[in-house]
Amino acid sequence: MTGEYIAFFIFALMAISGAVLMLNLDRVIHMVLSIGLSFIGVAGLFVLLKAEFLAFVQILIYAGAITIMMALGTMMTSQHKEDKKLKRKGHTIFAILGATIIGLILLNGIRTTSWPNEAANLGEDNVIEIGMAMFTKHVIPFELASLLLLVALMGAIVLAKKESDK
Amino acid sequence: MMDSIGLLTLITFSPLLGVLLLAFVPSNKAGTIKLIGVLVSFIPLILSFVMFSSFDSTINGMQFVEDFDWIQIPLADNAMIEFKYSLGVDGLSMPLVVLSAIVASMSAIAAVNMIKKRWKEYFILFFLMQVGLYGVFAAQNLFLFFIFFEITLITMFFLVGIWGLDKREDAAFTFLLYNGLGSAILLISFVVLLMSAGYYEGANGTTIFTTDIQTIIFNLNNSASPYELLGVGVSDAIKYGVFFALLVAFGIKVPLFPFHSWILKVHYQAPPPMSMILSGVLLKIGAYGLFRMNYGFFPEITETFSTLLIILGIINLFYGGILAFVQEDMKMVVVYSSISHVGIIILGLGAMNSFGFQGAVFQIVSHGLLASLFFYIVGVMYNRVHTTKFSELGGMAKTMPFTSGILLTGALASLGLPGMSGFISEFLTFLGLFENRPILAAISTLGVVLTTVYLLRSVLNVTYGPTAEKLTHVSDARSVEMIPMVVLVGFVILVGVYPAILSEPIQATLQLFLTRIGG
Amino acid sequence: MLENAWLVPLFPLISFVLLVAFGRQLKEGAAYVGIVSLLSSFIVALGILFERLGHDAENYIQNFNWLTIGDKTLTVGFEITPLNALMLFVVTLVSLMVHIYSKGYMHGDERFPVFYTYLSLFTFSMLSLVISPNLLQAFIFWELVGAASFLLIGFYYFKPSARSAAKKAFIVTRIGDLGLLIGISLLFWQVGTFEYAGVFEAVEQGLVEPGFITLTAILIFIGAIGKSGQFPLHTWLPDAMEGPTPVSALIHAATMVAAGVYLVARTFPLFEASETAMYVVATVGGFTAIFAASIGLVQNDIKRVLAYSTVSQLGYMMLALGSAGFIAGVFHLFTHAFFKALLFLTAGSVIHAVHTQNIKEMGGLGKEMKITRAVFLIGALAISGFPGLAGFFSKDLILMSVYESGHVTLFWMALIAAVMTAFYMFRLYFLVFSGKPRHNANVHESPKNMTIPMIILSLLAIFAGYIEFFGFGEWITNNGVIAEEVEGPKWIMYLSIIAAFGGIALAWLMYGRDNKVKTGEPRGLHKLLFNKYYIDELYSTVVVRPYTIFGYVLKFFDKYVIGGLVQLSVWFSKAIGKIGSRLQNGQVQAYGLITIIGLVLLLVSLTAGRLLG
Amino acid sequence: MVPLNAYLAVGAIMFSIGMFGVLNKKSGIIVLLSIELMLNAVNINLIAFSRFGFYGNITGQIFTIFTITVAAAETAVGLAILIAIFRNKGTISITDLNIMKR
Repeated sequence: MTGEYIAFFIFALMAISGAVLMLNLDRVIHMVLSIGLSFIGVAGLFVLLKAEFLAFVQILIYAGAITIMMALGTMMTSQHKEDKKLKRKGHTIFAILGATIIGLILLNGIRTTSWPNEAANLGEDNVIEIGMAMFTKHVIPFELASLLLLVALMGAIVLAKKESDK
Repeated sequence: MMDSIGLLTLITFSPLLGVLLLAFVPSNKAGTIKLIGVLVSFIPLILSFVMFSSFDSTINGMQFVEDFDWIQIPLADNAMIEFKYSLGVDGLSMPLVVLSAIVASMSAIAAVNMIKKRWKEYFILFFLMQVGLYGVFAAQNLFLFFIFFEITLITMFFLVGIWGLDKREDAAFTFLLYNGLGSAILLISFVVLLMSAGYYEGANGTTIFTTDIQTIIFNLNNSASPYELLGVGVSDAIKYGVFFALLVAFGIKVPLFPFHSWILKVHYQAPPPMSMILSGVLLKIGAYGLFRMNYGFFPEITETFSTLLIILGIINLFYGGILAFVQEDMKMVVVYSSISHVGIIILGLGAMNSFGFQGAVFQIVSHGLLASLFFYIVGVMYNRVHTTKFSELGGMAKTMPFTSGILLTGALASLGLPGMSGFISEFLTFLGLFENRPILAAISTLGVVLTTVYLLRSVLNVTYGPTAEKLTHVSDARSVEMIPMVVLVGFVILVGVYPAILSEPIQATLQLFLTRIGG
Repeated sequence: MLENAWLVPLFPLISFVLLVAFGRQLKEGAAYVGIVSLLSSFIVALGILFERLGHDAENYIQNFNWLTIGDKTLTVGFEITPLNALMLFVVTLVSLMVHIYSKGYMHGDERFPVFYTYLSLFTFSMLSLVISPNLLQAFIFWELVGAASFLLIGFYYFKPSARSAAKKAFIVTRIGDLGLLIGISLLFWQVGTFEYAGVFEAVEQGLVEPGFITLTAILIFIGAIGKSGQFPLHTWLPDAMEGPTPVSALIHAATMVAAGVYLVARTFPLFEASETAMYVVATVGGFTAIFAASIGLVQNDIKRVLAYSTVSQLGYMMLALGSAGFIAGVFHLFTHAFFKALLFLTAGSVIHAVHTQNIKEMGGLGKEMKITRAVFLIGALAISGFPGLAGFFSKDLILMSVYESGHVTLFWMALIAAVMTAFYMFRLYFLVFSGKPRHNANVHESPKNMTIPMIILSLLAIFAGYIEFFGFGEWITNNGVIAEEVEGPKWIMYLSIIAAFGGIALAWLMYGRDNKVKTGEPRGLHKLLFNKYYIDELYSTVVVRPYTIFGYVLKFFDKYVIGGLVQLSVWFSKAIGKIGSRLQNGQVQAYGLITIIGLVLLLVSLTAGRLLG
Repeated sequence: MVPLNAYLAVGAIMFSIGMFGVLNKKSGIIVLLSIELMLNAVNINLIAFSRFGFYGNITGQIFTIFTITVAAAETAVGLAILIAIFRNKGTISITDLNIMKR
């Protein structure tokens, strides 16, 4: 089982390092690219968790669509470099402290809880399982989600549209 | 348990009918709005008279009880918190509901002439405040009490802050600051009471936490309860702590020295109809709370500290009386006289016998009527000459004989002239005090002289003497303006001549309070 | 008839209510409402008096429950004893006379109906006070007569002097009332009732400690001091002359001020049980008698002279009561009511004619005002103790009682006071009616509705004294008061006659003979007397000014100390608020950060035990 | 088999980093990205529990799909808002957006 560990280690490293890079890079476009790395790492983790379908979705939507969109957004708002002039020392320290402590609390919670060790059997082909569940049990949320997407689409268009007629 | 909606719910929520009606009236139709404002205010008045007439004065407990499940919060397997919608009145709260209804309806009439803008908002807030007023006295559950208490506070904040005089915002915030502090202390006390004494055993052995007043009284006054829930029993420390917390919370409302400075600003700046409500009823919530909670929950502690109460009462009586003497403004005199007069309520409560208690309730009612009468008359004056300073007033009896006559009558009633309500309350209070504490009583009777001195000085300054320039061309009160004066004076005289009308319904309840103190 | 005694105060009450409601419409017709109601009362009172005069007549008492507090019941009711019946008669009669007289005197006043309203209120209260069977009810109407008196003193509301006089009267009597209130409250808790009968019974059976009796008796006497204008609370009564003159006649001469004496007489068994209390009453009365008389010697205001005379005469009554002379005190109360009311009415008649109250601006009025002069002379002779007139008998009786009780000093004081009385009355008479006119008013006799009451009263001032020979003493004491008929040595009578004549002669020597009016500032003793021993000034410096200063100090305290504390707390909350508002910088991320920190703190505090443990 | 702990730990770390980004980054775009990061961390948890949880079943994955949907919608709208703001104010720096104060 060492192979799985190695794979996990690599993907986890990708995910976390992508995230860390995003925080520390200078140019906005680099940040966007680094988070793409993080998304791919997460997708790898999904594969390890036997959620292949979601891994594809992750790559398609996050690593593909969202990253590209962000990149485009960066260009449209001509954000090349992050503004470093403004120093907010206290704010940053507190943010670091807050985030760290939350992380530590979560980690501590994870460490001290005794989790079940068995893997659930989710079927050989979990696309079928997902499809079955999605269109029987969760059909209403599914429809609502499509509605949400439509609304978001329209909203985004309205918001981003140039107000030429005024 | 009653299943239908009872009289008290009707009284409490009938003002909402006014809100509903007003919602359909355009805000520029002042006449219609005022008409609705006055007429709807009379519904609770009529209903409260119905309640008064069907009140059974032989019962010492609650009447017109309504008890519905409302909010239940399950805690763990075996416990839950329960807030019930329970209303009821006994001999103590019934007169206060009636008093509130009288003062509120008179205040509505007063508002017709004294409120000059945004009538729709005014009356909507006014109706909401009435809900709070009636609810506070009828609530039999601390949680419900607190909600109604807060309703009066918030609506009053806006009513003072929008329709007051020049410095209204300042006054409104002062009001909110003090009373907010009081409410916070009150809330903490209530929570402590809930956690330490508010529980009973429900069906299936579940422990039910409740803020029901009767349950808390039962638990607090029955020795060593088997429960030590959440590690908090009813220790003496808690009892004393809550006692003093409640004393401070209600002391701010009453107001006791040194928490009195808010009413100086607020009463001065509030629109006259609201001053009527404030001094007539809202301050009485403090006295009512002291009686209902401090005496109800902690009879023994109260008895221990009765001397303290008497001294507080004397301080209020004298402090207000002396300060009223040196004021140069009629309105301030009335405000300080309020401080002075609530001292008598506290004295009556401190007397610890039925004369004292009766005196306290009489004083609550009497001062409620008289204080609102005074503020109303001062408002009528202010409406005409736009000042209340002595230096610019005088000789009002010439141009406004009716108003002056009523003012003089009110002053005489207030300084305890027999035949009017002030005498009964002062006499009973002092008589009660004389039973056990003759020396303190003798000291406190000096307050009567102080009252006489400042009231005569101020009232005669306004009404007698050469007619002031500003008053030479004013007209006397119109018939609409006369109604509140006549009605309030009428009740003052009624209570003064036939005090049994008030003493009989409250007798049994006060006896119950006394029995608790006696052991 | 006795069971209908409640009708007596009822008529004035009805009149009061009617006049409150319709006074404005009735205008001067209001007088008829008042007069008719008073006439009805008078007739009933007369009936009661005659019925009570019968030898087998019993005291009548009836009570109704008024208020039940705990296990105690307070009652109201009425009682008819000889004393009550007599007082009912006096009050209704004098009040009726004053009602009739006022119709002329007050004619043309724009507040004519209001005057009658107040008069009715006063009469109602006074009559109810008289028939009260218990101390509580007495106290209630005691206060009400005070209020009515206050209203009537301040009747000319536009005069600042009337305003302050009214205020003073109310406040000073209130101080006395305080004593009464404390007294009856203490008594109530000691004997458990307000009823006179119950109190006397308890006292008689020795249920009350002697010291306690003295205390309560003196406290009740303080009430009487306030009402009857005894020293040191006498200052209000002369000032009360600011009221219309008929009011002075009714309230501040004949009836209300006598209420103090009446109260002491009514609670006489209580006083009798304590030697100290009796001594206090006698001393205060005796001192007041001579003290007020001495001030009266030099005053220039006709009404004020009469006022000080009233104070002095009331002191006489107190002296009599304090010397165990119950009969003498009540007798003098009875006679004094007539001649003092008479004197005031004549004074009113004079003032009505010359429109001034200063006797130095009068003189020679006897020519035009024959009736007034005649009745004034009768009144003056009666009060001076001229043999054969009413005052002679009662004053004689008082002197005898005082002598019998053994207070020698008081006896001589009373005698000197008698000389003074005669002197100042005739000083008035000579300065007002004889000599040359020192005024330029067009004087004419008062109308009939003013002179007729004066004539009636003058007849009573002549003949009222003779009831002494018809078993008055025996009758008035049959309510259980133990006070024996006084039989003093004959020389006292001669002495009092000499005193009266001495005073009159002295007045004639100084004022009647050459009828000159001294001008210039008073000096020495005269100045002291003229300024009323500076009592008002003393009170002003000792009581009023310190109180005002204290008030301002307290105002300062309230504004700066209490207000300062409030400001401090406001500043404190503002400071906290500023810190808070610095966090509200509009930065979304700052808000988010605060939220997170809050969450962290919450989590840590909630899980601290688990994390550490 | 990699234990559940490990996945959860990765999720927790990513979540914390994302949170820090939200709180501290000045560019609106990066803040949006950080939010995505946090959502991803949550997704990891959901899927991990779907496999190893007390009652492991497919619902976790379904939930993730919905999360992704919402995230996508959010990104779209968020970007649109940022563009609108940029057009009006010429900047998308979060620190300049303090109209809440006024």
